[in-house]
Order: sequence, then C-alpha cells, then structure tokens
Amino acid sequence: MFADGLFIVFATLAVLGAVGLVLFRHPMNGAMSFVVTLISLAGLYALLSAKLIFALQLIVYAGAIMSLIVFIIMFLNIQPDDLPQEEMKLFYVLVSAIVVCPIGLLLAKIVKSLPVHSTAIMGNKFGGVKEVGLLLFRDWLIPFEIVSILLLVSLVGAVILAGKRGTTK
Amino acid sequence: MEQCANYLGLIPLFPLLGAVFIGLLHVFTCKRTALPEKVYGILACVGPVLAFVLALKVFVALKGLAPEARFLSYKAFTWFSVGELHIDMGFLADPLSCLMLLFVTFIGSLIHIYSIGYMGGDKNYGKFFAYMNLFLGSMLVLVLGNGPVVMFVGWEGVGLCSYLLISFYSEDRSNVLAGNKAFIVNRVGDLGFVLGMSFLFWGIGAHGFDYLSLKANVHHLEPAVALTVCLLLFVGATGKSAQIPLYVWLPDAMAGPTPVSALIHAATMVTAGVYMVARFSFLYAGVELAGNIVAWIGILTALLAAIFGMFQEDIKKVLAYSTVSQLGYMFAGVGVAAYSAGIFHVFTHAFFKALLFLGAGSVIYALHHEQNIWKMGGLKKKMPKTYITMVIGALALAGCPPFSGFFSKDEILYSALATGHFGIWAIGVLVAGMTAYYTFRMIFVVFHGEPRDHHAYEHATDAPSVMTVPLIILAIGALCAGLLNLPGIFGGDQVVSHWLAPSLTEHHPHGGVFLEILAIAASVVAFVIGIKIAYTKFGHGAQEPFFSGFADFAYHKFYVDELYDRIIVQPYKAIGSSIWKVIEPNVTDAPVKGVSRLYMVLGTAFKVFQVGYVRVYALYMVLGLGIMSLLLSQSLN
Amino acid sequence: MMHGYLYLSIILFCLGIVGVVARRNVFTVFMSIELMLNAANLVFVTFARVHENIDGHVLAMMVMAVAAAEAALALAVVILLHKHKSKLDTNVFSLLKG
Amino acid sequence: MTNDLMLLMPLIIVGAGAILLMVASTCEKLTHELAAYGSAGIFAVAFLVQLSFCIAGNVAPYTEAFNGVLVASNFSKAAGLIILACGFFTSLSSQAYFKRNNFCSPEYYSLAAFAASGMLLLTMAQELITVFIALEIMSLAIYVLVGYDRKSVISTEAVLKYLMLGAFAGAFFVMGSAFVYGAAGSTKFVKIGQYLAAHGMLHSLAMIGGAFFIMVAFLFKAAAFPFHAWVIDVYDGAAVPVTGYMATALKTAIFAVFANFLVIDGALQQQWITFLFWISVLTMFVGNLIAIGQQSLKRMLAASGIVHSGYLLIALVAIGSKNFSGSVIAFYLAAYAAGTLGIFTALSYLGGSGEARKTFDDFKGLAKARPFSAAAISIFLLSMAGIPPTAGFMGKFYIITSAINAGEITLAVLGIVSSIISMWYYLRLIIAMYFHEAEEQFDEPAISSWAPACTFVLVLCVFAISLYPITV
Amino acid sequence: MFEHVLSVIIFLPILAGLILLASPASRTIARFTGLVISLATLVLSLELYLRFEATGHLEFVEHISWIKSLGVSYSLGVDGISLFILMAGSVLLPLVYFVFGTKEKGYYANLLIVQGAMAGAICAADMILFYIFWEVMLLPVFFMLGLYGGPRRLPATLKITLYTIAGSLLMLAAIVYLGVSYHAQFNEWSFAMEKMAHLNLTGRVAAVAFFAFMIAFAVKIPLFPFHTWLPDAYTEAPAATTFVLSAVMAKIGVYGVIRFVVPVFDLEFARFAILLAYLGVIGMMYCGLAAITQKDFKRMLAFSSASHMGVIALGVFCMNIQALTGSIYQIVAHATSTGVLFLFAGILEERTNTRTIDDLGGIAAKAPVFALYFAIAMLASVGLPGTSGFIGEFMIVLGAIKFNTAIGVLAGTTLIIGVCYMLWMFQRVFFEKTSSRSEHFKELSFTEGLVFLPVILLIIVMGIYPHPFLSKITPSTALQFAPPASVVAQMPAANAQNYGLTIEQK
Repeated sequence: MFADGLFIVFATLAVLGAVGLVLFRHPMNGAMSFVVTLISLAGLYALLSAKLIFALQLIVYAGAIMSLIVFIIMFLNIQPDDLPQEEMKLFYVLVSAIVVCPIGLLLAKIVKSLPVHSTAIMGNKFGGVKEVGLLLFRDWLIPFEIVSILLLVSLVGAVILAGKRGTTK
Repeated sequence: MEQCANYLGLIPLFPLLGAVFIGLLHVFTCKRTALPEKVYGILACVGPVLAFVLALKVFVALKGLAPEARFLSYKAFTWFSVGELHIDMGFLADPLSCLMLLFVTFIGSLIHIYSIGYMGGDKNYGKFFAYMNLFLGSMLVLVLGNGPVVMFVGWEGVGLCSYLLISFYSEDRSNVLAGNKAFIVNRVGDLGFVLGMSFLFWGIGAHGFDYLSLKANVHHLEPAVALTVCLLLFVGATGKSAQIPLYVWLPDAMAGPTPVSALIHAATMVTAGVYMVARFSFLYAGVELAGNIVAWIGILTALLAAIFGMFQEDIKKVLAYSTVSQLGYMFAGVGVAAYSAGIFHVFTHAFFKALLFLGAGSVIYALHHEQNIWKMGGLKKKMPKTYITMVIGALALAGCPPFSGFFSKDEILYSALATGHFGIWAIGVLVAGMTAYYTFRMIFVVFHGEPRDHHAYEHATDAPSVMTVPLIILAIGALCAGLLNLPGIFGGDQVVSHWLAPSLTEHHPHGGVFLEILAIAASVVAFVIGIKIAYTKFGHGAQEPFFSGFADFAYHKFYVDELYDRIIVQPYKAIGSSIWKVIEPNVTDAPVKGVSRLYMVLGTAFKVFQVGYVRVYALYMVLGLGIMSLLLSQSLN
Repeated sequence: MMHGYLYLSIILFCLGIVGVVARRNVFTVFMSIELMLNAANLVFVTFARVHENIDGHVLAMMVMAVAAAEAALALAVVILLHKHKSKLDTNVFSLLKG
Repeated sequence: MTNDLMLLMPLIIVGAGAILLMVASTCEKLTHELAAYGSAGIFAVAFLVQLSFCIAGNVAPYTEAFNGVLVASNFSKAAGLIILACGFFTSLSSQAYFKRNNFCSPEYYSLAAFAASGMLLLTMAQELITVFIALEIMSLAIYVLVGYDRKSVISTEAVLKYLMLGAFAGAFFVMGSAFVYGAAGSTKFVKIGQYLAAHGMLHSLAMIGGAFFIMVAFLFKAAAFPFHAWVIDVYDGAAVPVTGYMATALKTAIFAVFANFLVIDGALQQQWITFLFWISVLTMFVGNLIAIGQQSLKRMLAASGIVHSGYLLIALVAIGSKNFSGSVIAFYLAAYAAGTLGIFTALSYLGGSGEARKTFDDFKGLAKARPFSAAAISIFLLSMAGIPPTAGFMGKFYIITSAINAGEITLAVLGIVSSIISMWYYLRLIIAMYFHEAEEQFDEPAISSWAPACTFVLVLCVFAISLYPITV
Repeated sequence: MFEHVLSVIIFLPILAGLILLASPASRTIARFTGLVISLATLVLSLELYLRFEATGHLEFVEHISWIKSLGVSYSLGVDGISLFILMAGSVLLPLVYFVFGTKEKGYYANLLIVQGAMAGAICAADMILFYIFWEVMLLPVFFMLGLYGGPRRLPATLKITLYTIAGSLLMLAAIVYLGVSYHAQFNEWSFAMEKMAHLNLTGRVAAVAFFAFMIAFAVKIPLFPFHTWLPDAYTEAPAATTFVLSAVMAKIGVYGVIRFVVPVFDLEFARFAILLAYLGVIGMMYCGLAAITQKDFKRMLAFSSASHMGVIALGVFCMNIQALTGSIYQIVAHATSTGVLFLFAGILEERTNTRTIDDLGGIAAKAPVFALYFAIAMLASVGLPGTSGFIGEFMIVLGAIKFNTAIGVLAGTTLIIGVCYMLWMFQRVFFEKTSSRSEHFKELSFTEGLVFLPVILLIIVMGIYPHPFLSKITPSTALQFAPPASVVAQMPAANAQNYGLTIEQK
C-alpha cells in the first residue's frame, strides 16, 4: 500500500513536471520542472527495484545532463526578447494534444492487453550494481563498447560545432 | 508454239525497256546538250513496232490452233506466293487479248510515229517518249496479264502514265491539277478493283488466281459474293473508263499533248474497263443484276456525255466527251452481255477516235496550239488531207454506214434490243443522233465556212508526212474495220465475234430479222437527223453562240465538277486541316497535354508542403503516425 | 500496478511529443525529447521488473548514455544557433523550404 | 572469438582509423588534404578486407558473433562493401570540394569514418539497443558533418532540423524497443524470432506496437512518407559530399537493418505488408511530386532519394518469399549508390565556390564546356532513372521481378508508373546541360584530379554493376 | 563467316560510336568512320542474308547465360521476320553518311549507336535483352533530336522521350510478369522469347499485360491515338533522325507486336484484334487526312509515315498469313520509300533552307535525277504496282478483307488517301514554276545519285520480283499461324482441326 501511495505521488509529480516543461515559457523554468519529473522517475525506478538505475537517474540525468542544460541556458544569457513569441502556445498545445491522442490510445490499448503482473519490491538479487555490472560486461560487451564510440563522436562533434571558429589548415 | 508463248513476255518488255532507256537518256542529257530528236524518235518507235510484229506472230500462232484451245500462256516467274495466295507473273494470249494486243500495238506504233512530228521542238522530247513507251508497256501488261493481279499492274501503270502525260506541260498549274485529278479519280476506281480482287480471291482464288483457274471455279462462287465482286470491279472500270460518276477526269485530261489524248484517252487506256468486264465475262454472265447496272450506267454516261459534247468549244473536249459517250456504249454492250459487240466497238472506236484526235492534233499543230473551234473555220482548203481523214473519222463516229462505227454501234444497240433492254436501246438511238450532231458541228465549224482567225488561217497547212501517213492509215482502218464483223444480215459472218467466242462467255441473242432491221433503221435515221441539224446550224459558217438556260447548264457540264468540289474535295480538305488544327491539339493530344499540365501543377503544389518550419515537419510525422495508429488500432480489434 | 507505470510512461511520452510539436523554443523541444526517452526508460525498467530480467536495466543505461551524447550535441547546436541569430526560436530557421 | 574479431575487421579498421585521424588532427602538419587521402586509404583497406571476406567465402554465410548481438551474413557484407565504397568516394570528392570551400578541418574525415563504423555496425546489428546505438553513432557523426560549415546559417538550420527530428524519431525507436522487450523479454533478434515462432504475431499487441514504432524510426531515417519532409532541407543545407554520403551510405545502412529486422520472422513481415505497401506507394508518389517542382539540383536529388526509398520499400514488401530480396536490396542499393555518389562527386568539383551552382539553370551548356563531366552526370542520371544498360535499370528490374514474384503486381506497376513520373526531372538536367546554350564559361581551373577520376570510376561502376548477375 | 556475326553487327557500331564520342575526332573523321562502320555492317548483313536458310526458326543463334537464377541470357538470333527489319536498317543507314556530310561529330556517333541498338533490339531473343536495346535505341534519338533538331526541338524531344519511355516501362512490368508466370507454370526461370509462347495466360492480369505490351509498341509504331508525339518529333528532328525513326525504329514497334503479342497473348490478341485493327485503320485515315493540308513537307511526310504505319500495323492485327507477310514486306517497302523520302526531304531542306511547300516549285526542271528518284520513292509509298509498296499493301488489304470486310474496305482507302497528299505535294514542289528558293537548286551530285541508285533499284526490284524476298519471310510467318501444340491440346478435337478459323471467329 505504501508503495502504491508513493507511486501515485511520484507519478503525479512526474506528470506535473512534464506538463510544466511543455507549458513554461522560459526554458529555465521548463528545465527546473523537468528536473522534478526526472527525480520522480528516479523514485519510480526505486519502486521497481532498479537500484542502479535509480542511482544513475539521479546522478547522470537529474545531475549531469540537467546541469549541463541549465548551464547552457545560463551561458547563453537568454533575455525574454530572445525567446520566441508564442502567442498561440496553448492553442498549439491543444491541437497537438489532439493529434497525439491516437498514438497514446494505441499505446494504451497495447498496455491494456498485457496481463497484470506484480511489481512488488524485490530482494537483493535484483537490479543491484553487481548483477547489472556482470551482465553488462558479459552479455552486453559490444553495445557497451560502442557506446564509447558514440560518446567520442558526440564529444568531437560538440567541439567542432560549438567550438571557436576553427581555421582551415 | 512454245516459242510464241515466250514472245508474250517480250511484248510488254520491249516498250518498257525502251521507256527505261529513253528515260535515262533524257534524264542524263537534258541538263547538258540535248540529244537530237531523231535519236529519240527512232528509239521510241522501236519498242512499239517490235511489239506489233510479235503481236502479229502471236496472232498467227493462235490462229493455227483449234478454236477451243486458242490460248498461249507464259509464266515469267513466280511473282509472290504466300499461303494460299499464289501469283505468277504470267501472260496469257487468247483471242480476246490477242485482238486487244493487235490494235493496241498497231495504233500505238502509229501514234508514236505521229508524235515524232507533233512533239518536235519540245524541250522534253525524250521524256515524252519515255512516258509513251512506258504507257504502251503497261497497257500490254494489262492486256496480256494472266490474272487480275497482273492486270492490275498494267491497270495502275497506265494510270500513272496518264497522270505523267496529262501533267506533261508541268509548268502550268492547271495541267498538273488535271493530272492529279486523273490519278486520284482513277485511284478511287482502283480501290474498287483491289477490293473486288480481294473478294474474288477469298471466294475462289485459293485454287489459282489466274483467269483460266477462275473461270474453271466460278461456279463455286456464292451469288452474293459474285455480285459484290462484279460491282466492285465495275467501280474500277468506271474510274479507268470514265463512266458515271467518275468520268470527270477525262475531259480535263485533254491538257496533255494531243497524241496522248489519242492514244491513252481515246484509243487504248480508257477502254481497259470494257476489256476488263469482257475478261470477266464468265463472272458477269452469271450475275444479271450486275450486268444491268453496268449497262444502265453505261448508257446514261453515253447520254450525259453526248449532252455535254454538244456545247463544247474546245475541239479536244468535244472529242473527249464523245469518247466518254462511246465508252458508255461499250459498257451498255458488255452490260447486256454482248461482250463481243462491246469489244468490237472498242476495236473500231480505237481507229476512228485515234484518227479524230490525231486529226484534231494536226489542226491544233497547224494553228499553233489553238484549240477553240470558234477561232477556226474554213480549214478545208488549207488542210485537205486532214479534212478528208477527219471526215472519215467523223462519219465512223457518227455511225454512218458502212463506216466501222456503224457496224459496231449497231451491234450493241441490236443486242440491247434483242435482250429486251428497250430503254437502253432507245437512249442509245437518241445518243446516236446526238453524236452525229456534235461530231458534224465540230467538222462544220472547223473546216467549213469562213476563217474566223485570219492570221492563224494564213499559216495553217497540212502537217508533215510523218503525221499525215498515220492519219491515212487510221482512216483506212476507220473505214474498213467494221467490215471485219459484218453481221449476217449484210452477208457477213461476224469474224470478230467468232474469233472472240472462246474467250467470252456469251450467248448471242436471236432477236430475229425484224429487230435487226429495226435497230439498223433507227440508227440510220438518228444519224441522218443529227447530221441534218448540224448542217443547218453550222454548215455555212456560224458565230460562237451564246448559251442560256439548259444550254448554259449543259455548257457548264451540269456543274458536276463544282458539285464534286463542294461535296468531296472541300470537305476533304476541311477535315484534313481540322484534324491537325483542331482535333489533334484539342482531342487526341489533349490527354497528353492534360497529364503534363496536371503534372506540373501538382509539382508546384507540393512545394507548398515544404514550409521550412521544423515544427511542422514534426507535425507531419505525428499526424502520419496518428493516422497509422488509428488504422492499426482498428485492425487490432 | 504494472499498468500504472506503463500508463504513466505513455502520458509522459505523449507530453513529450506535444512539447516537440507545439513549442518553438529549442531548449523545450530538446528537453521534450529527453522526456520521451525517459518515458521509454520507464517502460524498460518496468518490464525488467515484470520479466524479472535485468537486461532491461542494461538497456535503460544504454539509453541514458545515448541521451547524454545526444544532449551534448544538441546543446552544441543550440549554441551554434544562438551564435547565428541570437534566437532560440525554431521558426526563425526556415531558410530552407519550398 | 578470433573468428568474431575477424568478422569485425572492417569495422575495427574504420573505427581505429577514425580515432587515429582524430588524434592526428591535433597535429598542425596534417592538412585536410592529407586527412582526405588518409581516410580514403582507411576506407580502401577496409573495403578490400571486406571484399576478401566476401570472395574467400571461408566465413560461413551466417555467423553469429558476440552473443548474437552482431551477425555477419552475405547481405550485411554486401551492404558493408557499399558503405565502405561510399566512404572512399566521399573522402575523395570532399577533398575536391574543400579546395574550393574553406571550412574543413581534418576531423571531418574522422567523423566520416565514425559514421561509417556506425553504419557497418548497423548492417550487422541483431539486437535492438545495439541498433539504436549504432544508429546514433551514425546519426551524430552525420549531424556534425551536415553542420560542418559553422559560418553558414543554412547548414546550421539543416543540422537543427535533422538533429531535432532525428532525436524525435530515435525516441520512438526506443519506445518501440521497450515494448518489444516487454513482449519478448529480450531485444535480441534471435530471441524475438523464437518468441514470434512460439506465440505468433497477432496475440501480442505489445510486439505489434513495438515493431510499429521501430519501423517508424527506420522509415524516418529512410525518408519515407510521411517522415520525409526533413530530407530535402537537410540535403540542401549540407555540403555536397556530405549529402552524397547521406544519400548513399546512410540509406544503405538503414535499409540493411530494416531488412534484417523484417526477416526476423516471416510473421513479422507478413503483418506489415499492407502497411509497407501503402507507405511505399505514397513515398514514391509524394517524392516524385516534390521533385518535380524543385529548381535546386540538390533538393531534386533529395526528393528523388525519397522516391528511391519507395522502390526499396517495394523490395521490402517482397522480401518475405524465400529470402528473395536480400540480394535485390543490396543490388539496388549498390546501383543507386553508384549513380547518386557519381552525381554528388561531380557536383563537388563542378559546384563552384560556395556551391554557387545549385539550380538546373546553372548547369546550362555544361556539355560544351565540360563534355566528359556532362556525359558522366548524364549516365548517372540515366542510371537513377532506370534506363538500361545502367545499373539503375537492373536494380529496378530485380525489384520489379521480386515484387511480381511475390504477387505484388499492383505495387510493381505503381513503381513503374512512379519511375515514369520521375523521368522528367532527371531528363531536365540532361536537357539543361546539353540542349541549352551556356550562360557561363565553367572555366575555373581544375582543382583536383581525384574527384574527376572518381567520377570516371563510378561511371564504370554503373555499367559494371549492371552486368553483375546476382543470385536471386 | 564466323560465329558471332550478330554480336558484331550490334556492337561494332555501338563501340565505334562511343569511341567517337569520347575521342576528339573531327567531323570528317567522324563521318568517315561512320561510313566505314556502317558499310562494314552492311557487308556483314548481306553475308548474313545470303547465308540465311529460311527455316522459319531462329538462325545464327548466340546464347550466353547471364543471370542464371532468373534465366536471363544474352541470346541473339534472327528469323525471317527480324532479318528483313535488320536488313532495312543495314542497307539504308550508310546512305546518311553519304548524304549529310557536314554534320557534327556527335551526329554521326549517335547514328552509329542507334544503328547498333536497333540491330540489338531486332536480334535479341531474350526479352530482357530486347528491352535493354529497346530503351537504348531511344537515347541517341533523344540526343540527336535535342542537339541538332529544329527551332522547336525541345518540346518535341521531351514529348517523344517521355511518351516512349512511359510506354516501354509499362512493357517492362509486363515482361517481368511473363517471366514470373513462366516460372510459376513451368517451375523454371526463363525470359527467352520463344518459350513464352508456351505460356497459358488468362485472366485480368494477362489482359493488362497484353495492353502494357500493346501500348509500348503502339507508341513506337505509332498507332492511333498514341501518335501525337510523332508530327513534332519527325518535323523537328534532323533528317537522319527522322529517317532512322521512320525507316527502322517504328518498324521495331511492329516487330514487337509480332514477336511478343501475337504468340504469347494469343487469346487476348484474338479478342482485341478487331479493336486494334480499327485503331490501325483509323490512324491510317486520320493521319492521311491530316497530311493533306500540311504546309511543311516534312510534317506532311511525318503524317504520311504515320498513316502507312497504321496500315502496316493493321496487317499484323489481321491474323492471317497474307496480311502478316504483307506487313513485313511493307515494313521494308516503307523503309525504302518513306524513309528515303525523309532523306530527300532533308536534302531539299538543306539546299533550299525551307520546309514550306509553297516556297518551292519547279524542282523537276532543275534536278531531273532528284525528281526521278523522289517520284519513284513517292510512287512506292503510294503503293503503285511495280514498286515495293504494292505487294505489301495488296496483301494487307487482301488479308484485312478476310479478317473483317469493313476493315478491309477502309484499309483499301489508303490507296486514295495516300495518293492525294503525295501528288499534291509533288505538284507544288517539283512541278509548276520555279520559285526563287528553288531557282538555284543543286542537282544530286554524281556520288549521291550513285548512292541512292541501289535503294531506288531495290524499290523496283522488290516490286517486280518479290518472290525471293518473300520466300525468306513466309516460313517464319507460317510458323506464327501454326497452332502451338499446347493450345491445340486444350481445345476440343473438332476445333483443333481448323484452328485458324476459330481464332478469327473470336
């Protein structure tokens, strides 16, 4: 019961955060709102016995990625004038919400068809660093390795795109 | 005998080779120094004369055979052979074709000789003789061909030569137009011929498509098909032999040099239709309806042309209409199944009409190409030889006994009477009178009275002997040819008819002596009346009359040419230009244009969707996804 | 209970789509995409729990890594955009069209 | 393990080469020209290695490696060959391009090699998250390449559009994978196949939905309708060699993985035939209609790329019957790559400084000034249009044959109709080049002999490929 | 002589053309090369002709497997039908190099390529190979028309190209359909033409495939109402291109019908033959009528050519041996007459700088040899007996009458329609008074006269002694009407006996 209550709290927070992200005019507000969602999600991961993911969500997502975003928002020193004038924002949001409906309904239908399964919190043998780590380096070696390439590419790319105007040799 | 059969191939070959040779000679020299005319003249006469000699040999050979076996055939080579269609390039000499052969080569040779004089000084001298030789060759192919397809080669060949010779003076547009008209009208007829041949072939041609095989199999032919074939072939004949409704080209064809008019448009080519009907007598004999149609068309043509002939002022046009008229007689003859009579008229007509044309040619030659009879007059004294020969020809044409025309025409009229075609006979008699009238109108106006154009009159003189000798020879022919087929009532035994009998399928009518006398008497009376009227009106000189009313109508040939122009030529051209000016861009090509326009419009329209806002692109994706999701949800139910 | 997690993730996912389609602010758009990835991660983790198979956790980690890489590049692009026009409006960048 | 590594050899060469180039580019002495030769060399070596695998045949045609995450099949090898060849030609055409356009640095080639390694992975990946990562390696590298000209607003706009929509589509992929994982309990193709064999398709909505979202992501990358809109702007904004690279290598990789995904199980493919049918038809026709109105050559080629995706989708529809279309797809991709790369290579040395020549009209009269280039471009265009005896024709022939053989006659006919429609805009350039008088002289000095040489080689390829008989 | 004579005939010109295009050769060299190559081809073709044994089946067969898994092969061969179309091209094309001596290099090179490609399409015994050559032969035409055509060449070029390609791409689908059907019925992949006759095709798809083939060929022929590209293209194209288009390429369309449609789709063909025959007749009359009021002689000849092609096509649709043989014969006759007329029109245009009929006149007096040649070609074109034109036309009309009386009668009107516009044109151009334009018309040079002589003689020889030619055609055409064993087996015994009849009655 306690878990259910927590779920409802986290879920509400997550949705509210997401709604905030979509609706806030200033990206900073949006980012803050999004952080709420991310933290709530971390809570949900914990409820789902995903200890490592819970930690990573907090550290990597809510921590690293979001601070990067916030940093950039600050870095660009955005004035209200720089922001787009979205007079009909609510209208667009409504329209897109309607357009999205079929997709959501399809997904909902799929979910509905799934058999009910308990999500009670599990013991130590599930979702810990050790289990996931073993799996990661045994079965998922290749994806893990290529993620490093991905990060490298992203690194190089970011440097090239955002770096100082390079001189052609 | 075999050797003689081999001559058959040579007979058309000589003139044809002559044509090629002369033609090449002309083409390659005309731009440089022209060859002397003599060279051409001699070369030109070699072919026809040789052909005539060979024709005589063939005649002798045929005569040596029993009447039932009187045919020689010669196969040069297989022409084409596809499936059941097997056509040999083969030639057949039987009494019918032999008769045609003789007079065609004979008259042809004479006219060639005459032309040496007549065409003197023309810069296209060589070309003329090339065409003339080509014509003679084609005509011989037509006559000798052993089946309809080979005949068709000659049939079209003579048409071509006719075209070439009519437009001989090609710098003048009207001459060329006359040539075009002749060719096109002939082609209309040829279409009938081709279709007729085709039906005939699918009827009975599979066992051999030459006359002998066809004759042997004719009883297999279904009556309806037979009728169709007869009528279609007759369409061909109306084209070639200038019958209603396709006669209009012949008067215009007088634009060609006069020897051409004599040879092609009077003596030989135009009679091809009659020859063809006679050739197919085995077919026509079995289809009475077709015969009647032929006869009636023929006699009506005779009447119509006679009416026109009475009002013409061009000497050659008078003769042209008389030719049409006489051709009408011939068809009336073959139409009433009197094939030998028809052919006999062809034979005699060839003499006297060639004679008349050549005589007219002499007059024209003497008057420096003046053809209007109202500018002539009193030439009797200046051109006695021409006068005499022409009178002989006119008498023959008008049917004065005992000139050749009398016997042949009378034979036809008698046959009509004897087979019960009173209408045809009556019209025939009427036309006989009219013929006498307009013929002698011409003679009187041209030769009698006072000269109307004194300047021309002064210089007029008889032509050189190279032109007069053929006239005299033809005059003898016109005088005596009729005697060859003297009917029994005059003590003759109808030599020509008997000679032709093996080739023709005919039953001589026995109308009795009374009918025979009636026919003769009526003809003679008509002749006398006609000549009397002519004499009264024109015998002592007359001025060019002013036509009004019916005469004016007839003078304008009932406006038939104009009518044809209005209802055929102009609509044809209008359709032609409307097709490529209106129909093609707006109807036929419209779908293509429409598609290409739609294509471009759509292409431009679709650019609108590329708005450039990334958000909108995302919206496209979501919209598309939404629709797909909806469909997917539906299908999952 | 499992359905709750999944429905939640669907809602978040759809909200992410709405953010992408409806908003013109580049930051919001990119964060909306992150939101969608997070929604997917939630599904992974939920199913990992359902199947009691921690492959899902590994997958979620991978997705996080990819998201991080993507975010880095996206931010670089944002800086680039800002350098050009000093605007964060996606509609400003519509030279390429037609 | 050795065997596994051997299979990855080309990938390793390209990846290591990319890193090497990246490191070397810190060195001042490494000019971008040298880097171009270097990357071309890397691609060439990798190509030869891959080719030797293909020819030697000492490797089994279908080999699992790394726990079933990667699989090397004949199809993936062929696709790899195409990708590596594309990389080779792109390197050399870039070399010419950057002699006239001044925004290059050696990292460019490093990124191109990274993109290639992502693509190679993609052709071999047999696991959804690996696919996703490979996809992202490829995409991120390409994003950077597209936006390489930082001074140009257009190229920045292009990268914005591409990145934003690409990430958006990536999110769908992940969502789809999550649902597939939910249904099958694994993201490995083998396991998914086993699950499908055991349970069938229809009974698992999660599988259907997951596969749907995954395909959406593939269709996005392949620029199929209605996910096509980005492609025109992005191609337009990117540098010519990059556009060429995207149009060929990227498409090859995507269709390789798409095909691999669809052949997991017959049921999976059967489920989506109608869906793919309509997508394919719409893609062809919409692509055509967009292409008709374009004035810019690159935009036209982008739109025609959409159309070609449509043709490839036809092959995907027909893929089910007896593994028919694997070779067909590879053949078509090779044919298409030869033609498209050829045009882009020619454009990279003919386009002028700052891509001054971009519209059809700018190429008027080219045939007089540069007859061989014009002839080469014409041959490439004819190949794309599918006129024999070019490779494009044979590719189309195989696709139609496979479609009709699979009973999809309507689709084949529609494909034909679409290629009739496409004829105009291909011919349009030929007409401009040949039948119009020149408005300018095209007299800038020759900058590089490599790119023209590449064009020549590609012309030979266009004919050679058409003669190569595939085993269907 | 040697085994691969067909390949040499095909690829020698193509290779020479390509090398010319790539080389910096001058015009003179290009022309000389073209001449030598086309003459060499002519010699080879003549040798081929003499060695041809008229078995009715394919001879000089070459077969190299290409795509084994699909049964596609490089296979060539000629029979009596294709031989004559091949010969028409080989005999006539050398003329161009003699007549037009001052064109650009590309002109000659493209001519060579088109010659080889057409030979390829004619000789191909595999459908895919046929298709490849079929498309390839369009490309040189595209370039020649676009590069060297008249002032309004661009729309004309686009129209002919798109129109033809549209038609032929549909055919590709149909070809593939045949191959797949063969696989389905005989469990063996093959695209060999001769095997397709064994196919048993029924149903809607077969009808669609039939029309796909028919449209492709109808565009090429061109059959009404698919002819609308023709007037523009023929008029705007340079003389040699028009010549190639009308003399040979259009014939390949007819050839296609004979090769593909008739044997493969026998049932559909029998069903739709009457419709097609009507289209042929209507096209003949329509284009013939349109020709009469043309002001431009090339355009007039264009319509005339279309009109004749209607008749030739009709011959194929009549489904009897006479009409079919007539068609093939007429193909050669038309190539030698109308094709040569187009060359003459080119000469006229080159020497007077006008295409307007009214601007000319009196040329016969200025150039008698030219006029003579022109007249002979023209007379052949109107089907005068004694020229090649008559034999074919007569057999077609004959066959048409058997097929359907109405069609036969209408087909016969070609005799009249053709002669109208031809005489009208001839009168205005060659007769009447000399106009200022034709004042200085140069007669054919000695070489030109000599070069055209064989063709002119051929026109006459083919008219007077067609038997040797026909005897090479008939075995092949007869085979077309021999009932294939499989079809006979399916029919009731009574019907099988007069198979020919049953087909016609349908």
